[in-house]
Amino acid sequence: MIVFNLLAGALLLLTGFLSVYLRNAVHAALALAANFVVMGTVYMVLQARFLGWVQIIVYAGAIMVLFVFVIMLLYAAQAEVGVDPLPWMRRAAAGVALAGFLALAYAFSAARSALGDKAATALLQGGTARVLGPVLWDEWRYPVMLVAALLFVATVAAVALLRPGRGTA
Amino acid sequence: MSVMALAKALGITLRHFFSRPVTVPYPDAPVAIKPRFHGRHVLTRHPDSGLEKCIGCSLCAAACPAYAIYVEPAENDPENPVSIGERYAKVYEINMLRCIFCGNCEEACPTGAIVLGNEFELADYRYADFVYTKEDLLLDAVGSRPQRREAARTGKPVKLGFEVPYVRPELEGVKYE
Amino acid sequence: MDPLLEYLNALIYLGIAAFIGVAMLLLGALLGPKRPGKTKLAAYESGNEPMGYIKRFPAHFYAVGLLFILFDVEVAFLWPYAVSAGKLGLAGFAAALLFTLVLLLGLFFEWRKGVMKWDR
Amino acid sequence: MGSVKTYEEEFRELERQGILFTTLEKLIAWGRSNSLWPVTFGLACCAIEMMASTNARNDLARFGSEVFRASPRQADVMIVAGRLSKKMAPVMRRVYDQMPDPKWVISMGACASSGGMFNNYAIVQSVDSVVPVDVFVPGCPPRPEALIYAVMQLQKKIKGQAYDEAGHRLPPVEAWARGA
Amino acid sequence: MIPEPKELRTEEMLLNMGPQHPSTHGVLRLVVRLAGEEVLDVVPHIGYLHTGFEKTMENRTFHQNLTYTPRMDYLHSFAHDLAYALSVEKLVGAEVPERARVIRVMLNELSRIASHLIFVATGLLDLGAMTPYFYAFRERETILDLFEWVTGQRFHHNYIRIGGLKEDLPEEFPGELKKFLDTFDHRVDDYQGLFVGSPIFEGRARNVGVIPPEVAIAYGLTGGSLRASGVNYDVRKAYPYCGYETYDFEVPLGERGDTWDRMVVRLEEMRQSARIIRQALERLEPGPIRDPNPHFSFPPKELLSSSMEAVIFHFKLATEGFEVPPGEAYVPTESARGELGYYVVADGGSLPFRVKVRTPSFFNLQSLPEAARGHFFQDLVAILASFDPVLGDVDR
Amino acid sequence: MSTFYLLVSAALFALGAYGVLARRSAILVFMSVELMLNAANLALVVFARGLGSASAQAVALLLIALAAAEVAVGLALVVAIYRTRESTLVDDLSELKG
Amino acid sequence: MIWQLFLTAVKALVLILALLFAFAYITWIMRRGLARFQVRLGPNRVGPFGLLQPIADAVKAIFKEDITVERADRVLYWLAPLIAFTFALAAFAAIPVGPDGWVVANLDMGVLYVFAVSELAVYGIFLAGWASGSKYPLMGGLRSIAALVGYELALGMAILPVVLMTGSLNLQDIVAWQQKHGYLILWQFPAFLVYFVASLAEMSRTPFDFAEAEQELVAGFHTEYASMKFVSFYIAELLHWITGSALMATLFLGGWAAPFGLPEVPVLWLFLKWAIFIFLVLWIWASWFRTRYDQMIRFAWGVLLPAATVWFLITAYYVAKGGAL
Amino acid sequence: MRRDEARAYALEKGLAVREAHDLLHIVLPLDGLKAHMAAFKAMGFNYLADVIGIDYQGYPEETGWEHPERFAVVYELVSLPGYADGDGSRIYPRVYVPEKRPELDTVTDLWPSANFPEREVYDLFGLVFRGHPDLRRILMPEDFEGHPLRKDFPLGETPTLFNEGRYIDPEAFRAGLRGREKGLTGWRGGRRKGERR
Ligand code: SF4
Ligand code: SF4
Ligand code: SF4
Repeated sequence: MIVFNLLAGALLLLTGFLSVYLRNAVHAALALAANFVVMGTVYMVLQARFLGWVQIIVYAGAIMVLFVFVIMLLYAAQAEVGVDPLPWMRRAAAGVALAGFLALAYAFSAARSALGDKAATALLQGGTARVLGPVLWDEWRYPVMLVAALLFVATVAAVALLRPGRGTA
Repeated sequence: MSVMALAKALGITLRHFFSRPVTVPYPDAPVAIKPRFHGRHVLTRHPDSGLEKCIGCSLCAAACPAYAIYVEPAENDPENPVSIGERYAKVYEINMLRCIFCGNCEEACPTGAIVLGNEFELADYRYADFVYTKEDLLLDAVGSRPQRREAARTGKPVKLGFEVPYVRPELEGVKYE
Repeated sequence: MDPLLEYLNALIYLGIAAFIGVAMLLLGALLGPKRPGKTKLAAYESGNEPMGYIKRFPAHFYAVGLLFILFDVEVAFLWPYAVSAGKLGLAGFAAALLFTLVLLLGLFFEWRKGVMKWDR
Repeated sequence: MGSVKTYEEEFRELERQGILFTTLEKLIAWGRSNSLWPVTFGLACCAIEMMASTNARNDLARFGSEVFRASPRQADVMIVAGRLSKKMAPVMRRVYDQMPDPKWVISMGACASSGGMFNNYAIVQSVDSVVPVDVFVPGCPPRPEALIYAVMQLQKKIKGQAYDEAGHRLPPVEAWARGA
Repeated sequence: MIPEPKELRTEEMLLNMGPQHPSTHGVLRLVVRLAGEEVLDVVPHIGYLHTGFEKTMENRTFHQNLTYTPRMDYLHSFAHDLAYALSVEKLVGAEVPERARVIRVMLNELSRIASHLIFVATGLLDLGAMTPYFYAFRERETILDLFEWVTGQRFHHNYIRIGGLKEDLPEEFPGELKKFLDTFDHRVDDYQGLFVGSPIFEGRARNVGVIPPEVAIAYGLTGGSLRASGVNYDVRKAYPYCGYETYDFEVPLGERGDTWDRMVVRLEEMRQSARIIRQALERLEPGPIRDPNPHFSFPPKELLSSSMEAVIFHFKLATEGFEVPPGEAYVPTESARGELGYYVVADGGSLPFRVKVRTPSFFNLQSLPEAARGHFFQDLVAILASFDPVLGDVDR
Repeated sequence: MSTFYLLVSAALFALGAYGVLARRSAILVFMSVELMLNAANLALVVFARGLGSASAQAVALLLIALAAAEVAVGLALVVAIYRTRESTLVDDLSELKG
Repeated sequence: MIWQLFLTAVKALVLILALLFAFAYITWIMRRGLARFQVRLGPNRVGPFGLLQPIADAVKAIFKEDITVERADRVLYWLAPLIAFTFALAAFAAIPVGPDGWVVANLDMGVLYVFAVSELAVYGIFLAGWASGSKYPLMGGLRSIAALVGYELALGMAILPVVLMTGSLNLQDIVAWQQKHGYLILWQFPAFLVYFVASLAEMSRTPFDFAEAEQELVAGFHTEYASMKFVSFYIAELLHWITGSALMATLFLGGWAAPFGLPEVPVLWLFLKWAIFIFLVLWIWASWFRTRYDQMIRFAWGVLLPAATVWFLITAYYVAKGGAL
Repeated sequence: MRRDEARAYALEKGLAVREAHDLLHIVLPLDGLKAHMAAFKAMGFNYLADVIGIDYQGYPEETGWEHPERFAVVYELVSLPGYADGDGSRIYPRVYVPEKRPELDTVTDLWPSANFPEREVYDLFGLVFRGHPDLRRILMPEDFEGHPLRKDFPLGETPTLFNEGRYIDPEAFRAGLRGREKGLTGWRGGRRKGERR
């Protein structure tokens, strides 16, 4: 378990780093996809198995495929677009990121006392679909409806933005 | 309606699935070639005297659109004639790679000496090995050069990939064992 | 037994599969002859010199691709419903019905908008 | 190419020592000879007979060669079927170059092998001057069985059982012998 | 590197399709301008099979040239033999006996069927169906067997002679042919069942590559492709030769001029050809098969041992060939691809002064850009196949 | 274990933030945003585990849905802008305003 | 624990080898089978009935030169076949071939696993197309995405009713359910139809094999691949067929469960049912045409998806009413 | 019949007309080519079946066919039967092109189908069609020199090889056959030594 956790954590960080570091957009996107897959497995380990699968299916499977796809459409053979801006910008960004990290780490460590490692995992029963089903479709019924509405709006928006049928371009 | 068409296509293929394959297992079973097939040339002999029919007149060479035939005539020794005419072909060579098996030579030959035979298994490795000389063409030579070469090496008889279920008068005397 | 163990099994399986894959590729790469050449390594284009690079590749279906994400999420929401539909009863069904109908509406809308029409 | 000895080098060495065709070599030769995937390189009339050799009647597939690969990358043998014009010759050379080694060439038909009846300004007189040819097939067009025979001849050659008229054993891959 | 926005402005790409490509039917090279998968333009580049026929034929005798003609259109090879022979016969004024004419029609139609079979085979293969290829080739193989009976060659026949035919039909032939015809109709039904009506085929072929009749004529389209556009032009009806006017057959026409029509028209033509062959079989009366004029016909072999005159003619024909009076002649004929004709210029010698072949594929190819523009790349292949080009016919 | 993943989550979030700031191409910025969202989700899942609350997981699921909608619209936006501007660089986008 | 893992590893190895073996012989079956549809013989000269043909092919491929084209994106060019190969093998891990224990990973959400894997597998093809740096492969790769966009939703929507009926995402449970209540193909015929059609697309078999349409794209996404890399793709391609068929047998034909009360034999029944689908796909392959990719997407979204959704709602109503068995 | 119409038109314009072997040849002047062709088109010859280049160099004089210039371009015009009011007439207008200035007007604007054949004539004979939209070599490689169908372009034959260095040089061989000089066969007409049975 420990081994897995360390490995997964390292992989997450590595792929995350690669995804913001690599200059080739397709490579970066792939790193991100790998990140998502690993994240999915981590979810599974963290008693959220269904969520893990959704993470893999939706994020790695659908969203990232589409990302890669759009990148390829836009840059085709020359995906070297992830060029970094001026060095000071980069340095500033790194600074901001570091500050954010420290702040978050502090916040999390504060919240940690509320959790405890051996917390109520039994309640979750691994977070399978069967567990989530009633929660989602009973307790959270209205938010789910909202999501449906949101997805619909997104559909409309995406279609409106793309204005399909406007020729090939 | 249109789904029916798809189903019909499935039906047709299925029917064929259960019909017998039409494949001829060629190297195992001989090919039945037709009497007029244009295969490797044969220089025939006169059936009675055993003399060569070719009189070295070069008409075949002249008629050949690919200029694949080379004939060099020589006078027959009257005592011991090679051919039935006054002259005979001292050199008779066909460049099999050039030849297009059109049959013009056969048509042009006044004596019926050159006949397009049945051998089609002529594939070989070297360009130079494709100039068939008189020995390769005269009717006692069976098979193609590579076939006879292999037969000589292995000691087995030449295995021809075709069968001749009919009589070809112009090829009289040619034996396919 | 912890069901997670089965996940470990799957992982092991994947690991072995990947290992075999790597082994196969390496085998192929190492054992074959090596005679690279400029033309051999050039892109294949029906026997011609490749002409130019591809700059941008318009594909007509990216609109559909984007919608694909949305519907994929929809399906993701339906899995939990599907396993517990019996438990949820008709009330749950009503929710699912509404959920699905909204999305079917979306589908209908985009169809009307001609997302699927790329012919001239 | 580094310290890893490629098969080809090994092969050459073995050939030099005259102990070619150990068990492994035999296995390789067997595999190669029985899985000759042709690249589609139909040029003219002969191509039709090449197609006919894959058809139901003759079925080149029986020899494991029916997988006509359109991409030269996945093919082992190029059947040059038809007349090669001078305009086409560079294209053909390119396709040949793009095939991975080991590769073989069958020159099918009179035109490909020698120019045949088209002895003129437009046609390359023998494909052999463009790429090393392993097997020539005379005929115009060679009937499908003749092509099948040629494939069998090629198999013999790959297995190292081929001799020319002068009695020399021929190298299994012409291109290696010629350094093309 | 940041790609310059200006550089990116273009979304088009040029793609070489061919000369070595599985579905260009030989060595056609199409430079396709694509936006994604949409074909903006197609430029055919031909000449990859240029064989120098016309020049070479100027250096062979009229007789030897009969071996060159079939090699242009290697699918419907008999049509080329015939067209060439017709032109030369016009120049030398040969009288072709009736039996020879019937046999010519018969074999010509047989050859047409063989050609259309390949069309069906490869056309459907290009649409992704593998099986019709094998079925069609099976029938074609039977036809080639029939030709082997008659001519000894599978498709480069060298069977027509100026003034007639080389030799008579073998005795077995009519029976074999009848046997073939009897099964053939069912086979055509099979092909039809494999694609006509299939929704996938409809989707791929209907309204794809439409050529309206005006465009077709402006770009010189002939043959089945033209008839698919609804123009009723068949040389066999319009300028009958070899007695086609006496045969009872229909010219199938299309309505829209799309890929679908072009495919189906040819399928129907096969049936009509079979019909013609049946009629020809019935007319097969014994008789001479060659104009006995010794000026251009080889004397029968039997005569050689008895008649000195025959020997002299024979020698002259074999070496020098026969002389053709000066003049220029052209006889249009209908090959499987369209109007085919040989414009033969003779200068009085035994070699033609100039032979110009009006090959249908060469002209048909010009309509390809018109038909393919705006369609998907995937359809381009189908459209090209539906024109049934033969590259030997295009490049000569 | 929770702590570890919380730290990882924080780090990923920071990486995402870096990416958002440092990348110029709109698509890559977008990807970095996704990374941040995921980092947040990871934290949520850790908390859900700690609290034993399936509801938290439900929230995470809803978040994923939100993210998907966002990506769909966002990518559509990028593509649409690309069409008119023929560029995906953020700097060029800012020109739009001015 | 260790013993467990070892057992898994052995099982996994056996399964993978079996799959590779199946691949080898599926090429043979494919060639012979197609040949029979086309009234010819197919490979029959290498070994008895041509049974050694796949081995000859393998030997040849291994000793063939491996090419890395110049314009390729080297990393991805190597990664792509690996991804394709691994994910093609992956799906089978969750398919039970017999009762308990006869499965490498009896995942509680096996259906999702299969679903995820089938999505991820596209990466391999797609990247191969892109990494080759050449036009034909790129087009092939993009078409694979087009296919994904088309079939994946229909696939998901068609499994949902199955899950509704059985109330489980576990494939073993689904089989057990069918053992008890009869095959799902009887209960869920519309879902089966949609699933079958979508599967054809997933396996990129005939009506939807445009991603590697030889007539248009030379060899599609793997035009630039030679030697074992090409073989990896080839394996992946055919494994999709193998796995897809096995999955259909499991989901709709009762998997390893013996029909008609015949004795249980672990692998046998699944194999036989699997063979039915293999044949079916082959048959369609031999009979139909290739669609255009836009037509396929339109068909999937316009016909398959709505149909599956409606059927899902019907089933859901039935189950919600308490009709579940 | 449009053919008669065309004949009448030609006679009226004073163009040379010749009918032989069923073909109606009309000789057009090089300058007025376009105008005459347009007139034919207006007459209803809606279909251009072919553009034929001929190099008359070496054409024997005594044949009665005069060819004022070295090159000729023959057009084959058809009033296509089966379309509109086509009646199937065919005419063969031709124009002679001098060797020194091998240029003539294109007819691609009248009949788009002239595109390929004109390119072919350009390629093989070197006649330049003024106003052609895309006059490039079509059959020969772009970098090919010369125009192969001109009579002075050699056929480029290579000898056929036989054993021991024997060969047939087609050119000489042919010459020998035609009896103009002694070739390989030595046959110069007349009777040969015959066969004896
Ligand atoms: S068959 Fe034809 S090509 Fe061959 S030698 Fe005879 S005449 Fe020449
Ligand atoms: S084969 Fe016949 S034509 Fe040729 S030289 Fe001999 S006799 Fe004369
Ligand atoms: S050898 Fe004959 S059949 Fe083959 S391409 Fe040449 S002319 Fe055609």
